[in-house]
Amino acid sequence: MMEHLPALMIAIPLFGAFTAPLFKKHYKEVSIWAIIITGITVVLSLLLAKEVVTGGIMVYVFGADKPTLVLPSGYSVPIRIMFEVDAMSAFMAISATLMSFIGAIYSYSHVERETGLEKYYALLMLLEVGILGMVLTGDLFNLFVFLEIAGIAGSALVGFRNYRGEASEAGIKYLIVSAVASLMVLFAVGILYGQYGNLNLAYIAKNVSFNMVDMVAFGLLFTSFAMKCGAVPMHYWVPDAYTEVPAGINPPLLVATYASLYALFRVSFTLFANVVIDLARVGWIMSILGVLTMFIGVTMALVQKDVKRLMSYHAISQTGYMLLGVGVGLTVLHDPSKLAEFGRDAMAGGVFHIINHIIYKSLLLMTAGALFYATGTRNLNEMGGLARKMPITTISFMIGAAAISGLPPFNGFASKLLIYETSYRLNPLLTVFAMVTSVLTLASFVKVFASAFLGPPLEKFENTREVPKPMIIAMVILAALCILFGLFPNLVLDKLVYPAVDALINSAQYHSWGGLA
Amino acid sequence: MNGSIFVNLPFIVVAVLLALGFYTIGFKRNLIKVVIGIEILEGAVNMFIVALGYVKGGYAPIYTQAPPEAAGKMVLPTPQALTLTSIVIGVAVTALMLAFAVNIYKHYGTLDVTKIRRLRG
Amino acid sequence: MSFTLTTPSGFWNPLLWLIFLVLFGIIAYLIYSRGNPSYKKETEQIRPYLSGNPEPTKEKIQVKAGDIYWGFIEALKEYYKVLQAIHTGDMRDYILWYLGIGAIITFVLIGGV
Amino acid sequence: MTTTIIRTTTKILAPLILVFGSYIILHGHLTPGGGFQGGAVFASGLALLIVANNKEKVKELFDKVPLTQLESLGALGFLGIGALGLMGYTFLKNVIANSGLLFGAPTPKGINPGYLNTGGTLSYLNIFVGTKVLAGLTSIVLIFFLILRREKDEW
Repeated sequence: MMEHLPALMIAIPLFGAFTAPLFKKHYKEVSIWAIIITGITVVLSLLLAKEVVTGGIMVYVFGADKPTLVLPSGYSVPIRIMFEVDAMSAFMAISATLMSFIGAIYSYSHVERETGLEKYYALLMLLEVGILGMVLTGDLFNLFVFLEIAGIAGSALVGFRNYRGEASEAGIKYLIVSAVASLMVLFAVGILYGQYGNLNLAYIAKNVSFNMVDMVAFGLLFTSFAMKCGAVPMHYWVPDAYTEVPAGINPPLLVATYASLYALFRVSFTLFANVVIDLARVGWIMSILGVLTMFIGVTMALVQKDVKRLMSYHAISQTGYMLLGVGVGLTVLHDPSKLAEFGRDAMAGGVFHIINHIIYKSLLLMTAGALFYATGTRNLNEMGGLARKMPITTISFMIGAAAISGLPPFNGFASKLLIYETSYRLNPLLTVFAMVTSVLTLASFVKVFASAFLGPPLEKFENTREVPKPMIIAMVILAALCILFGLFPNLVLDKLVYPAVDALINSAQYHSWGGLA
Repeated sequence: MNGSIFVNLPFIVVAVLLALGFYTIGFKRNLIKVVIGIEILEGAVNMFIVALGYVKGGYAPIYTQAPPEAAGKMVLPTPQALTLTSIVIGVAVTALMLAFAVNIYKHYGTLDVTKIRRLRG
Repeated sequence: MSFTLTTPSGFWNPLLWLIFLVLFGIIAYLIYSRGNPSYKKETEQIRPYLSGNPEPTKEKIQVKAGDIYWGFIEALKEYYKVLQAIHTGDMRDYILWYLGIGAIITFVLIGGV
Repeated sequence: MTTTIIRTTTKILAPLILVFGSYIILHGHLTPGGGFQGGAVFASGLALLIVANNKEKVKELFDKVPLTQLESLGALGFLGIGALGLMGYTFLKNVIANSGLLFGAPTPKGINPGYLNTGGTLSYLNIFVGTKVLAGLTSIVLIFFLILRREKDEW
């Protein structure tokens, strides 16, 4: 059964998504159903990661006689759709399933006052399918399809509160951005298909010749995925979407953003890895985008008054760290001595930061959702003195804020340390920006903490009390993960992150379908 | 008239459509027109892929009652399959965008994109 | 299982960090314990003294979120003016920025620079 | 906009369109077409029926039709057929072809007049996709019809 794991990863959440509308008005039951299905996918993704880290790349060919039949007899090119799972994919799959699970638990109470929940949960699981498909697939066109599925499901969820005009506005903005980005991805896929007559990622990567048309396709793919992952200056949709989406969807939506980041890495490292001269250029583009993203994101966050919007700008800013870390690695990818010296660690920092950021930013956005649930407002100017009323939310917020600012011993510290030290080797100026960003991040979270939680208790919040149990459970799980990953960064780095980084670096392994052909 | 312009004609049309689509999205003020712009873009991309799949002298890969000379000359229908999938997705995207547009009109009373910007800054 | 994470030019060990935390906690307590012991809670001492004026209500003395870092934002007024002008919230600009950046990146990639 | 012209045309055309849609779905493995195309044709027939009737009648009619359930049924059927392949092969493997079941007759090689009883899982997949698409597209049309068809100054 183990060899069917990649297909089951898609089939089970799809099954959950399609059965959810049958529940009609039984909202409690459908929430529990979603928690069960997403819980099963967490287990599956852990199994998958174990298989991949111990046994190497896993290939799953759909519709073939056996899962590893990449080249049927008589063919020299792959003709079927296939999933190709390496350690990086498995890493992203764990993040996706975990966050969908947390989101489902949190949603149990957070959206209980809304209507149409059977569609909400169906879309939640569909979003998970989209993310999982994007990270597991080994086929360029499949990547486009799953990108669109994630985009449609995500934007429908952004516009879920259809009694708010702002939600529809954010939804259509997100949808337009993702539609244009995915159409340009399809255009680039068409360019590559026209030249190489195949859609398999590994096959194209082996044969790509880096002529001008190829580089145009690369530019389209790069920019589209950069827009979908919220790199400045194409980040405008991020605060809109993250602010208006129900807080229970924030974790999967964050992972959907980073699935695009994964696609960006996959395209740069696997599809166009053999280009020798231009790769440093690509790395520099990525690093500069990263620095811009960090700095503009955090400075915009400082002036926000809406608590979720402030945190969304921080999400942009933290994406910059990942781009910077992996960009530094990409710059020196073809220089073995520098790669061993600091490139691999830089990439480890960037990749580790993905899961760290997903955890603590989900936690923070959930605490913001809890504030909204309890007080009915997101405006920081109207809040104050909530620490005594909502102690667990306050502690979760403090842990999240410390983690995002990179304070030891929380998880943001380890990955930021790696990024600082390695980007300093490439160019000290990058590090200066990264550190200033970190300081400003801390400053703006101090502002949130001071204005929402501290201060004298306000009369209008006299009847405010702590949020319901499921929301607390979700927040506490993430807070515990923050501390765990911070105290034992080695555990995650050795088991998950360094295999993922090595999978990105050793593109030859991916190109041969894990040694199958 | 040496045929090269006819070979490239679909691609020229694709380029024109892409430019038109981006112009419509970027400079029209009506939200419905922005949606139409995305549809134009989608048409351009679909046309690009279908044009790539054209093989001179090839036959459609349908065995049912095919002419006898088609044997061995049938083309791989992947581009058509891709286009079809992208059309299916396009339907979903369009329906969702129009639903959002209806809802926005209900709440804002306008479809002017310069006025639909309560979320900014 | 080792707790030490070695980075290219340093290391991170949570146990060592904990030891230092305890150490600095002790130092902090020593400084704290040298403070004035005559301060008592639950007495008149904790009431603020505003030149004899009555204390304003809690709502009035709370610092609003928008006023925190007023100086910082005031000093960078020009920067923020540009930055907020860019964030129009107009969905057409989102696509135009994408086009511009895409053109630049593609130009750099095909070897224009 | 229910004029006599539309109503008369619908009376003649709608049954034809529905039959044509079913034909395209069922012959998806032999001729151009398949689940999505047939479902779209079928849904366009239903759309014609929707616009030719007034709002109350449409509402009354479609309250009885379980569109959501049909859509779920189509998708779940697709998944189920795909999962059949997990018995010994891989997901979506065509296990029914050449097995002798319904749609499982062996397909002759080369050019042939087209035998309906072939195709294996493909035919089943087409039917399920057709169900899903016709239900989905019809509900899209229906929702827009019900939202937009109201008096002008109601908003």
